[in-house]
Amino acid sequence: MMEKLQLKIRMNEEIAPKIYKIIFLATEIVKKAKAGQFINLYCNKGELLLPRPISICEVNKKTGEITLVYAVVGKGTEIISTMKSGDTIEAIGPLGNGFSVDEEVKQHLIIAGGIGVPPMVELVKFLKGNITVYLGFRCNPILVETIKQYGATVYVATEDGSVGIKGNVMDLINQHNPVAEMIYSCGPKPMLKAVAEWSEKLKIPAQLSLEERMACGIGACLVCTCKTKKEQDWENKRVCKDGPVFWRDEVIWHD
Amino acid sequence: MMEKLQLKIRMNEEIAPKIYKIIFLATEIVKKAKAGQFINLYCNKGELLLPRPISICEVNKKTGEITLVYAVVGKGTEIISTMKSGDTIEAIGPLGNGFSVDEEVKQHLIIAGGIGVPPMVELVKFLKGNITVYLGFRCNPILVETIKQYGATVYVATEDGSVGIKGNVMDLINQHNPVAEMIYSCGPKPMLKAVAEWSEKLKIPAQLSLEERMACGIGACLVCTCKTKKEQDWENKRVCKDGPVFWRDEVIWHD
Amino acid sequence: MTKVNMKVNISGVELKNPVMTASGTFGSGIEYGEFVDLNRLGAVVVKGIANTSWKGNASPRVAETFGGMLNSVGLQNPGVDEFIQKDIPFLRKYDTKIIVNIAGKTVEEYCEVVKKLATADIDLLELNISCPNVKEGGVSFGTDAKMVEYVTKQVKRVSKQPLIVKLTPNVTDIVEIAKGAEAGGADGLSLINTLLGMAIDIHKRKPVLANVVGGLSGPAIKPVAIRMVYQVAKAVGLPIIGMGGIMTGEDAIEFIQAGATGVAVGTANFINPTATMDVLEGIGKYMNQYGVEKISDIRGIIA
Amino acid sequence: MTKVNMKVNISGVELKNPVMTASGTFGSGIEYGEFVDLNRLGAVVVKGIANTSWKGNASPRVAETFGGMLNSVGLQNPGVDEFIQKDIPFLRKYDTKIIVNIAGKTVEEYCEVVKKLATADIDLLELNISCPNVKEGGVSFGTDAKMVEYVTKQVKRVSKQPLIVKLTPNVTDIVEIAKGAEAGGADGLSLINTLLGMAIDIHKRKPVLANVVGGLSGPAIKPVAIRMVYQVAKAVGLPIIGMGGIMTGEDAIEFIQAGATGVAVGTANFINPTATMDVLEGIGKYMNQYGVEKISDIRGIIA
Ligand SMILES: Cc1cc2nc3c(=O)[nH]c(=O)nc-3n(C[C@H](O)[C@H](O)[C@H](O)COP(=O)(O)OP(=O)(O)OC[C@H]3O[C@@H](n4cnc5c(N)ncnc54)[C@H](O)[C@@H]3O)c2cc1C
Ligand SMILES: Cc1cc2nc3c(=O)[nH]c(=O)nc-3n(C[C@H](O)[C@H](O)[C@H](O)COP(=O)(O)OP(=O)(O)OC[C@H]3O[C@@H](n4cnc5c(N)ncnc54)[C@H](O)[C@@H]3O)c2cc1C
Ligand SMILES: Cc1cc2nc3c(=O)[nH]c(=O)nc-3n(C[C@H](O)[C@H](O)[C@H](O)COP(=O)(O)O)c2cc1C
Ligand SMILES: Cc1cc2nc3c(=O)[nH]c(=O)nc-3n(C[C@H](O)[C@H](O)[C@H](O)COP(=O)(O)O)c2cc1C
Ligand code: FES
Ligand code: FES
Repeated sequence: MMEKLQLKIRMNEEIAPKIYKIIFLATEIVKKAKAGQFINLYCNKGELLLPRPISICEVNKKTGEITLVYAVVGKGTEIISTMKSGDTIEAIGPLGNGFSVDEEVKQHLIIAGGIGVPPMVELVKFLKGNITVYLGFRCNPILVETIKQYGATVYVATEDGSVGIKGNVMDLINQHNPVAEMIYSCGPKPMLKAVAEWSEKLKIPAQLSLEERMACGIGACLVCTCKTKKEQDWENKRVCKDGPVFWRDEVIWHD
Repeated sequence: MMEKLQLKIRMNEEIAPKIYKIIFLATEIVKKAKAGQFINLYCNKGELLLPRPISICEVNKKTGEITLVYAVVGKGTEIISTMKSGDTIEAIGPLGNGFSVDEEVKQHLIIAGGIGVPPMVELVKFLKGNITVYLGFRCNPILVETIKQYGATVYVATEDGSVGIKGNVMDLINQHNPVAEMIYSCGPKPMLKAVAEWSEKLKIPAQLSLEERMACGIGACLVCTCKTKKEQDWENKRVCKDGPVFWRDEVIWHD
Repeated sequence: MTKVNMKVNISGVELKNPVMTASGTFGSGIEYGEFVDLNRLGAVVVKGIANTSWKGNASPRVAETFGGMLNSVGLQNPGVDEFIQKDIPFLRKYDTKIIVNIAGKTVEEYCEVVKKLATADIDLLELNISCPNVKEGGVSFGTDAKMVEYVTKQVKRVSKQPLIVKLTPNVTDIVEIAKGAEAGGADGLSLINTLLGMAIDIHKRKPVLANVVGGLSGPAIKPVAIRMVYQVAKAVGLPIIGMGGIMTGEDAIEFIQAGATGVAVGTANFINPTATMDVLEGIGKYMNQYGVEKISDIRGIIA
Repeated sequence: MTKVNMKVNISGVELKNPVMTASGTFGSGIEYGEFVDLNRLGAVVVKGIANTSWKGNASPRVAETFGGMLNSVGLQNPGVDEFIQKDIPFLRKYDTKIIVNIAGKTVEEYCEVVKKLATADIDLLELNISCPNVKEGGVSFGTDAKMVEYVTKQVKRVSKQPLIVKLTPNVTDIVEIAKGAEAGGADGLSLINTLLGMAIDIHKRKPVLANVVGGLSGPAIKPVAIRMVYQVAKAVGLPIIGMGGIMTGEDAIEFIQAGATGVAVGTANFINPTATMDVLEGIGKYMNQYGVEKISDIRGIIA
């Protein structure tokens, strides 16, 4: 059984313009959480009904704490950003499937952009072997040091060229021509699509974490679908329950 | 011009079961406020749109503070009751007409019941001469000492007989057979109706403070009406703007 | 903030900006004049006016609901004569357009009000066809396209100012109703009026409203209003005044992108007495942010 | 809390309590089974099922609105065969009634589903007549009383379980529609389905929903739902399942006092995964507080 949890906030701080890091005590979630899964945060503001899905950035099995990193983009995240250490936030989770980690794979390539970077932190912790990470940002990079700290080699691209190369993750890829046995990616749709095309050409298996507007977050309402292949045909799968992580081969791109 | 004010709460305390006293700094309101007027408090909770009208209990011209006393009866007052000293509450006011005070009158009779008692505190301060006050409550009397302190003679009735006589304000009246040149009354409708009948029989002029569900609170929307006499006919007057205080002779009782 | 051009033209009348007040929520402007500078409004739409004074319904006339409210004022008004005498001179002191909302229980009553307003110093007429048609068993005029066409045509024949017809959303097909108004000669449309709703006090075991049912307004109904404005704008060529739950400039922009020429602020006034000004400023902010030079550049931009 | 009798009878089927799930918001129960004990529900109403699998609409399919949400799922479902094979055995493990919501684009499609369900182990059928009728240009079956009577009659002829007809609120006169269903032989009515609405992303200048319009649900629509349940309960003798914005036991009591026999919880599940249980407990609390012995003592108590 699962329940709606009341989580005590330990920290909620702006780590870059409009980007917040929130830490709360969530032993029930920490026990089960996997990289690539997400949790539903409730805004607790009358007129905003739906929960906000936010990826798990880091779990700390020892302290029972969980870290999320979120961008303030609208009313819900705005409200969450005003919550203070000591306040309680309602949540359910962990939700979704998460990344699958294959112990045999030794050469990992992570490609993430913007607010798609946070889930990669927890992932890096669980990968064994060589980990190369390409991160793209509009301007202010986040979590670069954290990811390096877990032993990955990190390259950064920014659109304004303020940090790393000027450009996006595809420019990094074209520059480095990386080799890899497995790709993990999360970020804006155009980036994921480019990663999918590139990895397909190179025949490297890729796991892509998708985003879609949600209601229930647990697979019951069918509002969060993504087109996927099915034999000769296609079907709509649920991003919240069958995803958010999909194999590149499954996904049919549309807009 | 008036504006929506952001008022700093100085105190918000439970003074009797489910009855709160709130004090805030409101120099703009204090300057203009009169006994019997009310202010509109906004709950600042998304789905609760309408302001809550609450009578002015006391104004302090020196400190610029205003005191209200309110009962927690629903969602809005519930939320207001959770606000703390230092928090800000939105409000407009003062609204409505208030009691008219005639300097010639020397024998005043105040009859109030339950949550109709608070506006009488500020009134007592402005009356000159003899002031007799009858207060009725279900069980826990409020503001009795405060009113006494301003020089009025106060009698209390409680339905459970725990304080004062067992009964209601009409029982007090029947017991005391008071004389008066002017009556001021506020409380539940059945009480106001009884006061109206009694005062009419004795031909004592009476000012009755009515309550009605409101939206704008300033006279624009016409949802808060009360039936009043008009020559051979009747008309609907606005409790918020033409009232809340009406002369007994104006009011047509209905339910 | 650079100055943006907010002028809009509604049925031949130029408004300095698209922001108006929704009928019945702003009295005749006097009360809210304490909070806002009426000169800054595109237009003041006054409360519904009938041929004679109406007493309206019994109290309580209001119920708060989740994100909205119900009202059952029942079109209380002092009658057109008193309105002409008292309210027009007050409003004319301000540099804003005057739109008079018209109530009636029969086609004849509507026409009588309009005739009396023919020589009055007002800019536009807004015909409220949500009123119950007493000759047809109390069913609202606005629920039948043929009836809408008929009443519009009759009123149009006696009206001197351009005629906007205000539609009720309590219909199966709003487009058909809008076309009825167009066929009747309407110069513009207002939508939406309130949705019919009800609330029960479960403790007292009776309806909250003395009138049992009432009109639902406020942000709760905005999605229905946007949908109807969008559908009607696609199907009918008339200028539209959009309303229903507008609280902010962003809400107003949503209506404009759906196809509205003007926007009216109703229930939001009760929640925030300067709502009209906030909406006006919010529109300006959006136009500045996106470099929108004139409102018509984004009007009905949704495919 | 003393134990209260919450049993209700819907069209001949006895439910242990009036609380059910609203179709489409609870899948077939598996997912929410992680949060609530399905044995405690009066009934599970499953998502709409068609004769073959439907893919539904493009994403995004959801938009949050003030106090509500829009959805445009478009009745994605695996088809009746897979439903019978997978979902019924799962649900039958629980001590709760199974109500199957039926979708179709033609009368024949509706009938095909119902025929296939004839031998299935389910308790009640709920016919969703808000679906677009492809033979009539895509207008919803539920907007014309004659069509409602016809489709109800046809489905009734082939149905083995009692038939509840679920009405759309997007109509001028809900009573007339309800009477159509009654004339067609419906054993009960569900109301309301979602209100047609729309939301625009003013920054992207396009509708939030890929499908442009969608169905509005949640507490925002409760006053419309209460009004319709009240009107229909007064005019028609059939048992009613009331829904639209139920979040708490008090909301459910409001529907029951308006005349509903059962109540369904939809959007509230998304806001609070144990909403059904909270509603159930809230009803019990009210009954205890006021000494209501059985639900029928307060059903339709509003004059
Ligand atoms: C599986 C998943 C994981 C995510 N992880 C993160 C993360 O780690 N950090 C982060 O900053 N953001 C993440 N997002 C995006 C995040 O959910 C949205 O930014 C957030 O919901 C916006 O809420 P709002 O109220 O501020 O915005 P509004 O625009 O006011 O929200 C309105 C509605 O749209 C939905 N919505 C708006 N933007 C998005 C979006 N991009 N994706 C999904 N729903 C959206 C909201 O949930 C809400 O229902 C994730 C989304 C998904 C689906
Ligand atoms: C002129 C005036 C002066 C008042 N002065 C006081 C006072 O000094 N102290 C005090 O405790 N109460 C006073 N009241 C009553 C007070 O306004 C209500 O108790 C309060 O609005 C209830 O809000 P709620 O959200 O807790 O209740 P809910 O029942 O949840 O409110 C729902 C809606 O109904 C309205 N409402 C509910 N009860 C009343 C009521 N009795 N009168 C008017 N509207 C109501 C609310 O404003 C709101 O719009 C006064 C009312 C008026 C009209
Ligand atoms: C208290 C009140 C009174 C109203 N009176 C009228 C009226 O007299 N004539 C009319 O056409 N509409 C009337 N309306 C409807 C509004 O003008 C508007 O169409 C509706 O409330 C939707 O807008 P909103 O959500 O911004 O309030 C009234 C609405 C309210 C809330
Ligand atoms: C995501 C979603 C999917 C729905 N799918 C169906 C459906 O398949 N069949 C149906 O009859 N109603 C469907 N509905 C309507 C609900 O059953 C219900 O009538 C409506 O949402 C009002 O109730 P609520 O406000 O409690 O959600 C759906 C509603 C939502 C929100
Ligand atoms: S959000 Fe409900 S199924 Fe994915
Ligand atoms: S509350 Fe609007 S006129 Fe009194």
